[in-house]
Amino acid sequence: MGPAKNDHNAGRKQGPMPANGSNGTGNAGQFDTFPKLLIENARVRGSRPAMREKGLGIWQSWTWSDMKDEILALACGLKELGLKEGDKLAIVGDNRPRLYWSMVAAQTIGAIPVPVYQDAVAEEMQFVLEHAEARFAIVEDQEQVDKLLEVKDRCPVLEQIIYDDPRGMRHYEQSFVSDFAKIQETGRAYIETNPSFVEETVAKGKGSDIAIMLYTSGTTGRPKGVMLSFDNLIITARSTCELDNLTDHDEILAYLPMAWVGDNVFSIGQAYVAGFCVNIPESGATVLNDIKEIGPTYFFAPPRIFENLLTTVMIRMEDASAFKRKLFNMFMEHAKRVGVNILENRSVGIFDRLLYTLGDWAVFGPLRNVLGFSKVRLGYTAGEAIGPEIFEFYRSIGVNLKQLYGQTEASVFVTMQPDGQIKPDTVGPPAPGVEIKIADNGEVLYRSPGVFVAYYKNDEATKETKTDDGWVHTGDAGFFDDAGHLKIIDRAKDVGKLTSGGMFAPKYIENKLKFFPQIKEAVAFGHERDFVTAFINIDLEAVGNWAERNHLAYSGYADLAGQEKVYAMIQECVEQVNADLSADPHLSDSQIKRYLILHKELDPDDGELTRTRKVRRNFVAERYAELIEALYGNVSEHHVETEVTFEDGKKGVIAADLKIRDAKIYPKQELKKAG
Amino acid sequence: MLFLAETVISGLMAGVMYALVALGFVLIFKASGIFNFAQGVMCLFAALALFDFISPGGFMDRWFGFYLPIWLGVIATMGVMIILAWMIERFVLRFLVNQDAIILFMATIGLAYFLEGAGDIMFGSDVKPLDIGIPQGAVDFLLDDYGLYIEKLEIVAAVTATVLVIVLAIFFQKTRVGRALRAVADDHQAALSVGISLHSIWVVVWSVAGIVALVAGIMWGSKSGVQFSLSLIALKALPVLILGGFTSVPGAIIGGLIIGVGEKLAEVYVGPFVGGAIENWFAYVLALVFLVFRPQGLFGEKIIERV
Amino acid sequence: MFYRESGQFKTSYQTDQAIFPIAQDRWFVYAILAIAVFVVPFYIDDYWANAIFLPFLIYALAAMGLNILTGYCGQLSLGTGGFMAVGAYATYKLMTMFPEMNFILIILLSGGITAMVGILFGIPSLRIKGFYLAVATLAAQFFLVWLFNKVGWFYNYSASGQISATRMVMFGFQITGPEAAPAVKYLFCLGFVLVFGLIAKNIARGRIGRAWMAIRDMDIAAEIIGIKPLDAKLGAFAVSSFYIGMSGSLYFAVWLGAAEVGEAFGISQSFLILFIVIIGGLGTVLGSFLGAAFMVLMPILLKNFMVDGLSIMAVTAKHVEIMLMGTMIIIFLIVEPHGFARLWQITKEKLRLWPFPH
Amino acid sequence: MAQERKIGDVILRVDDISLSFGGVKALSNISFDVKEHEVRAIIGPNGAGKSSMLNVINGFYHPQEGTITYLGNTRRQMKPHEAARQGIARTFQNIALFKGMSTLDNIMTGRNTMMKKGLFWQALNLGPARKEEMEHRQAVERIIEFLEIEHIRKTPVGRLPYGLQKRVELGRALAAEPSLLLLDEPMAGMNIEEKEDMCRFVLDVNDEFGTTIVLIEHDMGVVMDISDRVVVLDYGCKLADGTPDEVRSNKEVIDAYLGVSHD
Repeated sequence: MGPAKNDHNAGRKQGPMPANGSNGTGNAGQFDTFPKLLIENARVRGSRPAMREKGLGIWQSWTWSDMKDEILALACGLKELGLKEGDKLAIVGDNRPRLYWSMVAAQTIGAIPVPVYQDAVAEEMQFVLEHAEARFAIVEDQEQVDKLLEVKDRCPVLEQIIYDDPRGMRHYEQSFVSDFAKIQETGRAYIETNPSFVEETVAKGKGSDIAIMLYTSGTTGRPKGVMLSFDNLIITARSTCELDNLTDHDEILAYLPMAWVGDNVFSIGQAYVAGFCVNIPESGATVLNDIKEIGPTYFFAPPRIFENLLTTVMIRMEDASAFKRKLFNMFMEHAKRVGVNILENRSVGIFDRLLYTLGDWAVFGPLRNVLGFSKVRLGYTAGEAIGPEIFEFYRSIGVNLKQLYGQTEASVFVTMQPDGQIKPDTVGPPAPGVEIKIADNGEVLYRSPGVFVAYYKNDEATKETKTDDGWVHTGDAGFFDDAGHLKIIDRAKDVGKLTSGGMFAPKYIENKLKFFPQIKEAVAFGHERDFVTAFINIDLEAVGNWAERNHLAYSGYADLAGQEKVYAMIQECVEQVNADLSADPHLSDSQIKRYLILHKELDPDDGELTRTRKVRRNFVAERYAELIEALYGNVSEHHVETEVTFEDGKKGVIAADLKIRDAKIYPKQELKKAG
Repeated sequence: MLFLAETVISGLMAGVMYALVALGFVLIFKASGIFNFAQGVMCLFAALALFDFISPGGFMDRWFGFYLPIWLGVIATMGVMIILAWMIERFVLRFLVNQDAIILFMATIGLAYFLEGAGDIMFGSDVKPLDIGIPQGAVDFLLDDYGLYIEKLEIVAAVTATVLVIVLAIFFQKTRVGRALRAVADDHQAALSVGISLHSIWVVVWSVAGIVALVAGIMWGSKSGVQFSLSLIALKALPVLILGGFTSVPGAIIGGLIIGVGEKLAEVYVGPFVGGAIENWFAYVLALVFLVFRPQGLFGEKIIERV
Repeated sequence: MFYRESGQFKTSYQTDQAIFPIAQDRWFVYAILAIAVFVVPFYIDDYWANAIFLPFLIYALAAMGLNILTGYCGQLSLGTGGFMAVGAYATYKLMTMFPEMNFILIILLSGGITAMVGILFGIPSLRIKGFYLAVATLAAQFFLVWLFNKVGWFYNYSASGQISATRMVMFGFQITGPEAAPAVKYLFCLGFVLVFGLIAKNIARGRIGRAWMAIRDMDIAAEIIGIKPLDAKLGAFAVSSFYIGMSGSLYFAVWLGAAEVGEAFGISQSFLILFIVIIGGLGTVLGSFLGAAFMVLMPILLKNFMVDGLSIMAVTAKHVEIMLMGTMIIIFLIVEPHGFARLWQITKEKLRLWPFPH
Repeated sequence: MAQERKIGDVILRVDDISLSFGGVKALSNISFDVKEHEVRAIIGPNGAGKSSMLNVINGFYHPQEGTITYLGNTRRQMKPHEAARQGIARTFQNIALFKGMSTLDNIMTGRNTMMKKGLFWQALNLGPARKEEMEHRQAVERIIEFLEIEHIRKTPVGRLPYGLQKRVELGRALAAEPSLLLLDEPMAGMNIEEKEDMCRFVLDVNDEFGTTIVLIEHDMGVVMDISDRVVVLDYGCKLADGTPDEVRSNKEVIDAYLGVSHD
């Protein structure tokens, strides 16, 4: 892959851009920190909204100049309270304007914000606070204050706790617990008496300073503190804003955790660079409604959310009248045929275009409206593979959904799909300024201006991840397709080899299976085996609905999973996956030869899934070793008894005779098209 | 003095007529909480039907070439009123169970329109003299001996009303259906739970009201002919209701008498000073003044409000 | 289906509490207003004005008045005809006593006078409720009609007992009298209805409207949270009568030109307005318009259908019409007891959720 | 006025209150006091006259004998709306919400007494009236947030489940910013979770706004947990008065009430 030279900025104008419809504030050299961008935004577009939050029934709004005042007041207040350059400020809570302000306020006086996942239990929080040596913490509410008070004794560095929401805080008499508003008051007073302070302190900041520390929840071991500089964030934000043409008229919804790098890059990085407005929902429970109200133009969500939304759409349509359902199905069918082409401005017959317009009026438009996607100009998804059907669904109804691939260590963007180059099964070409290479073992490496400075207090890990000449190991295996798009197939360490020498990427296969709504979980085996086999969990809701509609009686999951008709349905899915795999020269060896439908749902309570519902592959392999043997033997049925934990914590045993099926294997397609 | 007595007596007699109409209201309101505005039109409708059954040149005569004797005509009209009650329940009330009182009230106004239009179409809108053999003219011996002019018709009406009230009282107190009716009035749920169908209760009560309307219709029809204005006597019955209370049978009777007498006295003694024709509104004002002092009416129970 | 609400967020209570918070609704209303103001006047003729538009507007105004009392404050009134008569006679007296007086002022004063009368007849509402009150309001109906019939001063002792509107001119346009252009009459009434429609909505959604609704929904609780029943109820009678008085004034002066009290303001008028309110939807301003449209158009359509379509004799047709009216009302109450406004609301909800069913 | 009062001052005193309906005695010679910022419970078996007592305090019933001293003014009776204007708000045993109105409008009615702008400004919805409306809306929104009922803001209350209706009713009472809040069985008919929520709200109200609370409650656990002092009524007479512990150990109370409720 041709390393993209970082020459995007060469032709840029100097100085601030016009306020309306502009993307970007100033040039990189001049505005190289967020506090500088903040002041510049307040100057250029002071009366445009910078942030909104649903509160007290309406969208409370702050313009850029309001936000500047708030942030600077807080910065000075923190300074007065004793926060110094280089100190760490922990930030704990749901998305709240004041917590976002806290980040930039800390940066203003040279301190480093450390956002922490708000749902972390006290012990996890203690580790991060201790490791980061946070002296101050700004938290959302009483709940978080209590959590911090619980661990405070074990975090000797932690001196001050500041809370945003005063409810229930009346009786906290500790001198080190203070109200956010009070801190701002002292800050305002300080600005009165030291009017030049702000200018001086902001001017002191430079692009190479550490802007933020984000703790990655690494799958193994303790979390690592990723240090990102202003340059990392701002250069990345600037080039991506330019690529997608983000302007100060865009609107986003900030609802993903503040401690996640993506939220930081979208809601602070790109928002400050492009000058657009960040909207914050009333609460986690109201996000769907709030999306609808705000109608964001730029929207990010993990595939899971898109998938859930689609499921709700389908379920709600089930209840619609026959006429509406017919209309819906007819137009959706049509959208499937031509929708994506229309979205991508490819040539489409006049009649098809007309029919699509009609569909847009009757179905797609209203659908986008009720989902809150009417105004989405730019939608991104990332984090996992998204089902091609789901992806195509949104694109066909006119939502410009795209994929990107990113990491905390890269300030998010490694690859991203530019308009007009969208494929459901790749994550796109390298993002602007990013170079990518594939190691011999298939691992993807990249180098970019966004690459992190180092892990905090963890040189060893830094060395392991980042080479001396700046290449970062992603830990993911992938390859480039003919069009130069990166295709991620699995964690590099999970990719195995079949005895035939072919590549075995379990996650890739499992994902392909899981894209079928009938399949909830799948676990594939094949490393150092002759062929690939799989465990499958059906989706009780989807298959249950289907069973009810087809008058299929069943008594529970195990019963339903063992039914012949269900097997027949799953057989089709598996063979479809095989057909897909056969088309890919890298992966055609790993078609699924035998599979079984598990008699129980994989469950975090039994340790089979992580709490975030990821399969713990090794644990499953151990626990069901006898089943794996059966898959590689030549029996067609196997009796199994499994101990399970019920919801109330009691234990029990489930026994079943599992059927094992063979699936059709498709002939390998030769590499004809390549080259 | 004699004139006063005559006025009072004629007022009492008119009051009896009001009471008859008010009775129909009370029956329905008591059993179903429906303020039946169509009661007046029902009187008209019943009278029209009766006329057509028994008169030469009436509906029966024109279509079938014969007409019924009076007693058969009355029975046939009763049948018509029962069928009407059944139809009202079947096609109107059944669909309006549990609706707000005002909706039911509006529905009865709709019903009044319907009956009025239907009556006109079927029976024609000209004034029809109804004669079922009730003696007309003054009661001779009173006129001769005391110089009192009292219509025989009014005596008959008074007697009829008395009998009707007694019959109704017995019906409500002694019969199973009557007790059921009272149960419904007190508590729909309770009535349903003892196995009485609300539908049949409503049919019964509307039938009874229909028959009461027939009686009232006969009286008014004999007095002043069957004509559209008959339906307006319903409006006369309303102040009676305020006075007597919407749910009290004796209240309807006594209220009717008070209104009848009051109205006549006012017309005779006050009317000339203010231009006359005060009958139309005097009853209302009387009732209104009364209400301000006793909001629950003559026989209503004192309301203790709870929260 | 037509709604694209996504992105219509509210950043202030003012926009959140707007009468039409959804942009599509606003456009729809603007479109209707534009047609009403800029298109209708150019095509309207005497028939359309007198048979459809004037009755529609005037009844809508009266219905708003009754809706305030019955729909918002829960006080059932059957005296609307009588209050309209007060408005009409007040106008007549003002017109003839002060020929130079501004016509708009006359109408407003007539409303004011009706409001006073309304308060007077509203006093029983402090003691009695429900149908007792309804019957009590009939006293107003009968008394007022009798009064205007009997006391010669009210109709200037004219031989016929009728009142007839004098010629009124505003801004150079003649508004009353047979020579007045239909478009002018129409626009004059439209102006009143729009202004007072807006005012009704404003009152209804503010403190006073809430006090009324509180009294309507549970008067005891309303008093316990500090609402004075006297103020609320008599206030509702006053405002309601003000509207009804103005409509009576327009009814007599602009639409009919001349009126005889028993005929024009009888009890059937009271019922007609009540029907409009109920069929339109209790407690909604919109319902007053929808109900008025329905009650004005239905007889015309029925009549046209029967006389022209089925060639039924006009007399019989009148009876059939009455019967059908009754039937339609019953059917309507059965199908949608909450009136057109609710029907409208349900349709709107469906369209907002489209393509989903709920 | 509120600033002058101190925690522990007597805010309300009832002396020798007797009330009867047509010869039936509902209350006889009841006296007790309520102090600033306390949670005062009235308990007793059904028909003990608890609700009647509240009705007397807020002027809905007029006692035949005795006086009520509220904020230093002694009187026998007053109109309910006067009581409301003097800062007495209440909720009802059987929910008395305005069914045809939304949650927001219901709570807004609680502020009616504080809104001053007349018909004229309201009709025009301009200037002062609009400003006033917005200010009160904001105050009401704070209550909505406080009671965590944001999601039902615009729902007609008739459609809400029972527990939420109770909460809205509390909101309506709070909207008046009362100095004395009377709660008539605020937790009746609730499940445990709803009860816990309601307890939390009652205590929060007492704590955050410093509101004095008089409540009637059947659930003894709740009463003992949240109240500072308890009055026990039985057949219209006062049986005991004191802290929860004192009341709990009172022999008469055990016989009359606690014993009964435990069978």
